[in-house]
Amino acid sequence: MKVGVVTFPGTLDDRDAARAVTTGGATAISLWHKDADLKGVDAVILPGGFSYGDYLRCGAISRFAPVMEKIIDAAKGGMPLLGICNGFQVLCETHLLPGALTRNSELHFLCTDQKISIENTTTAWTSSFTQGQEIVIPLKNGEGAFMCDDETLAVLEGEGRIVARYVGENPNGSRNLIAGITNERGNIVGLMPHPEHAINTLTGPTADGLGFFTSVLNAMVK
Amino acid sequence: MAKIVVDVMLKPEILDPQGSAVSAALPRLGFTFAKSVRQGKRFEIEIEGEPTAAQLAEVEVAAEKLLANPVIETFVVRVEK
Amino acid sequence: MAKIVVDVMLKPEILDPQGSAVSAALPRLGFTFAKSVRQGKRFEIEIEGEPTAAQLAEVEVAAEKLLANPVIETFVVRVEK
Amino acid sequence: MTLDTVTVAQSSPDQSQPFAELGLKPDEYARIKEILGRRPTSSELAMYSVMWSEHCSYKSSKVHLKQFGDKAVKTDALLVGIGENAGVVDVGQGYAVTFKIESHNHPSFIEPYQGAATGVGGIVRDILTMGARPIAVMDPLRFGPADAPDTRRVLPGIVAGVGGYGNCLGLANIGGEVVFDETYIGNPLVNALCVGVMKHSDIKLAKAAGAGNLVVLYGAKTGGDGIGGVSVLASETFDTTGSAKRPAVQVGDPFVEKVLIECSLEIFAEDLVIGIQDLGGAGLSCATSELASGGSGGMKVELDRVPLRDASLSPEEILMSESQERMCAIVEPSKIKRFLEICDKWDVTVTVIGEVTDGDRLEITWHGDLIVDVPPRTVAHDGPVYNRPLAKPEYVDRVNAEVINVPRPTTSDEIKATVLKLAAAPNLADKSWVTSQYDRYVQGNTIQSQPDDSGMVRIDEKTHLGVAIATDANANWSYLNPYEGAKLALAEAARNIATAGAKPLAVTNCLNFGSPEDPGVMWQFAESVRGLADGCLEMGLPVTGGNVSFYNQTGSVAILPTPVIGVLGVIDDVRTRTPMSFEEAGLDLYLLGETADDLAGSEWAYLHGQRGGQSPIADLQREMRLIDLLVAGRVNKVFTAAHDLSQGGLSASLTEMVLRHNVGADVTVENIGTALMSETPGRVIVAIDPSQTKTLGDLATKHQIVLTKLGTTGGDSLVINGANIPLTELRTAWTETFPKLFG
Ligand SMILES: Nc1ncnc2c1ncn2[C@@H]1O[C@H](COP(=O)(O)OP(=O)(O)O)[C@@H](O)[C@H]1O
Ligand SMILES: [Mg+2]
Repeated sequence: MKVGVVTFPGTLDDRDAARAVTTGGATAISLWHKDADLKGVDAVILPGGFSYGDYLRCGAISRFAPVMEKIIDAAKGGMPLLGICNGFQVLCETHLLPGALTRNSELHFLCTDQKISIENTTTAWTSSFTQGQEIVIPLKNGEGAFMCDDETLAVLEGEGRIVARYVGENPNGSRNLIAGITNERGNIVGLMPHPEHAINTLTGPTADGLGFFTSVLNAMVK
Repeated sequence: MAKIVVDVMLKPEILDPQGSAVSAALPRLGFTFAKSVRQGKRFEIEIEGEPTAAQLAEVEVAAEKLLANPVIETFVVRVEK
Repeated sequence: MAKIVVDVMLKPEILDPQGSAVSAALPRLGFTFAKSVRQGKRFEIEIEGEPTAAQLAEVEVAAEKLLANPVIETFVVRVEK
Repeated sequence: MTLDTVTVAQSSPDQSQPFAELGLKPDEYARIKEILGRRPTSSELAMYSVMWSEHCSYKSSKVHLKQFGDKAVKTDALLVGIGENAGVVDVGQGYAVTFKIESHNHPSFIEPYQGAATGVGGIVRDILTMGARPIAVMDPLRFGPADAPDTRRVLPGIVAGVGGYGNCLGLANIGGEVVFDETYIGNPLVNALCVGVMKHSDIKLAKAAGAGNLVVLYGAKTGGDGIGGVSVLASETFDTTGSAKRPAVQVGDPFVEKVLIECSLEIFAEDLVIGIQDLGGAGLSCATSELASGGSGGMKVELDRVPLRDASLSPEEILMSESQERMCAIVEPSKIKRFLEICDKWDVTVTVIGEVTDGDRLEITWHGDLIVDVPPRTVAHDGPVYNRPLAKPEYVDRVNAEVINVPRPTTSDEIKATVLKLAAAPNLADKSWVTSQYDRYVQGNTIQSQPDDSGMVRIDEKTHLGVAIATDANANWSYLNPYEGAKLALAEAARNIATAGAKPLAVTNCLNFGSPEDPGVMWQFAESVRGLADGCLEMGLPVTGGNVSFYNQTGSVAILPTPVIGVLGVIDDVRTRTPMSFEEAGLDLYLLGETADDLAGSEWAYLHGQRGGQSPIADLQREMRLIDLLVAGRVNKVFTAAHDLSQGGLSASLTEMVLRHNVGADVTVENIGTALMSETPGRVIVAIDPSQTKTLGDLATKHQIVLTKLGTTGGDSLVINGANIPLTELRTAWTETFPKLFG
């Protein structure tokens, strides 16, 4: 299985995402933001970082990259798509996922080992977990507070589209402790914390993040 | 040469931690005038010559598409002397 | 209830990375109206009743002290209807 | 205003020039005239003034820094030594590592966020310039008292700036320091370290060779940033009420720098440059004159080709501008096409501004008129050298004679109160309010970061080769005895590497001092350099580079002498490192090294307003035996954990160890009134499985290090001589200090 990892100018965690893909058992294919095709990949990851410096709004400029057009089409067709951190922000800017990510309530960048619970194990990226499983992976961002209107929140909650929630104190002011959400079909997931930085205990706090990258092996394009 | 200004503010129902931080800091510094503070963005766009109606319409489109995120923000376009 | 607005912009000689990024992005999206873009902050301050001259003077002081960084920024205080 | 060309200068020899305002002394100005055989043009004057400033020419420090060369140890590990943008060290397996510290103190006081941010940006470009991929940063910081109002302005801004820039570049922050002292109140210290890695064959140097090769400027456009900043800020006593000079605030654009890094690495990978130089202090003046003097010939530059952000800039200002995120490369004509393509791929602005000539002059034109015609070496390397007067300050003997008089705990209650007071002291308290604003995970190779003794990064994912770095300074000891203080800082940094089991390999430094025109400060400086050079010679560690920052004072009060020493070590397999703490109960705790009554300059004395007494004398032979022991113990898997003792002594180190994984300890020590807070150097706490007892004893005997059993691990308290300190209480004391101070 081939998983594309997109690099925008200013992307930082692309190598890490590729390493996690490989560790998970798939082949990582690097995609450049100006690419006009997806090189035959079966799934795509939009990794973390500061694409375009996070200027204007995080993800606001990257969403218009040429490669995004193809990704949006493929994802609408069911291709598994994971946005991590800055990638999640891009997904919200493209409106593939509802809501937006705004400034952390404490107003500074926060890097911490964060406990989250997996609340939906039916998505393309979370099938390796058990319902309610608590894991610890790094959270590191300045704008990670998930915001949306009450109606959208009710829909997300009602349809079980909250993929992961922060456990314990709210680290950034996210509504309903939301750490990650999915679309109706479950192929697109946006996640604020970084599973790719938790694939072994040598370089990460745990190996808990690996589940996201093994899950996608089971998800076929429908 | 003229200046078009786009003001972008968070929608009233969206939490504004930056505005709240300013609100909280003002009285600590002895300033008591503010009932509430919201913080937004201001874009100053310099254009060649006087702005036409068509141009202003284009700025509206650009604001909707790029400068503001309609999910959480509202914006106003105006010409400034 | 009235609204006092404080517009804060980087001084013209100071580099504005955000404005430059927006400037560069606009033509990529087909918008060609902008000669240059600068990005600043806008504070909307709600006060009780109509603003007095004394209040506006106080806002000036607060802007100088807290809302703007006079080393690199300038600001304008005005009342908005 | 008419352009001051070389022709104009020749025909108006007596025109008065503002050399003094630019920071040049009358004899320096006379020397420039002598070199040129005429008065300089205003552009030449601009170049000489910035390049001959203290910051760029090291005119006050050069005579002392020579010792790093004279006393240097012979080592094959040093691939590039002092003089280039950064030193390069062989770490094995074909890898080379480059690392360096630089200061950005004065700009960070004026504008904390941007000052700190551009400090990080500058050191990262130095590392990139050597041909290396920057992989991690560290930030040794010093502030005024933690509760001073100005510290509340300066510290959050500086921390946000370090994080804002470093995080956006994708560089893991793997350590630093946060230290508070009154003397830094009007003059915080922002030192930034960057480390980069490359293959031996990738090393790049700053030289412009080969007539006809092109001079290429790429990166950000040039603006009015920090014009005059170098000469004004670094040459004259820092004075906020001074004349209305150009604003010296440079604003960084980390996104542009990130793109510049990736673009440059791609250019290096295709071997497209002959020489390269980043634009830092003194901007184009520095880059062109250094590149030209590094090569064999001369250089011609058409200054009007430089892309400008502000079209009103004069040629003098363009030459002096310190706009960030710019690089200057020397490229063969046959390779320029590919060079431009790569810049285009990354949307990086690039311009050919000149070419290398076979002459021996640096010639710069402005729309065809010659405005600079100088021998490049005279600008870059032949600046003035001062042997400034130095004199041991009056205070030294006086404070050395003082007797420390501090409370000495004996009862359980006193022991507990002492431990809690030290844990909560701003200099020793939990720094995660700071470090949680830094990305420590990016690039996926961070093995150790805060709160470990050293930062450690893996540089090869297959072989697990890694490097460790620690920075240390003990300004209190340097104040009492700058010679020993520098040696002790070196020893501490080396020990902080060795506790993890890495072997110290090379040294960098950032020497932060007051005004060199004060003979007492100059003496502190000279003694510190002598101490560091002697120490490095004795320990067999080469100094690969560093930075000097003078004029760190508020009015007439100089900062404490603050030589920040960085030591780099290598570890062949990061998986085998010794962690700083234990996760299980039932381990035995031992102290390696002896404890004396060393309270002079200690945190405990500082907390009681005492700054007198004699600093310890460094015993580097013993430090080296201890390091060998720690490395051997790591290789033979003797230790479960090892943690160094420094500020706050045994009390602080035990606090850090038990809180790391929330596993307590029960220890008993003799002479508690000294042992708890003494800061005798050369000590480490180790945790071992009881089965390792004999091996540890044999190691200690072999390396002649005194070994004392302290106790055992376990429980949910730290128990010292029967005084029970619940971990919850200890953690509260340790963690609440920063949030309380800074929100
Ligand atoms: N400014 C900083 N940036 C990053 N890490 C820091 C900073 N200040 C302190 N640290 C980290 O916090 C830990 C404790 O600091 P410190 O007590 O100064 O260490 P040590 O006593 O070993 O020199 C170390 O890991 C250090 O690297
Ligand atoms: Mg230490």
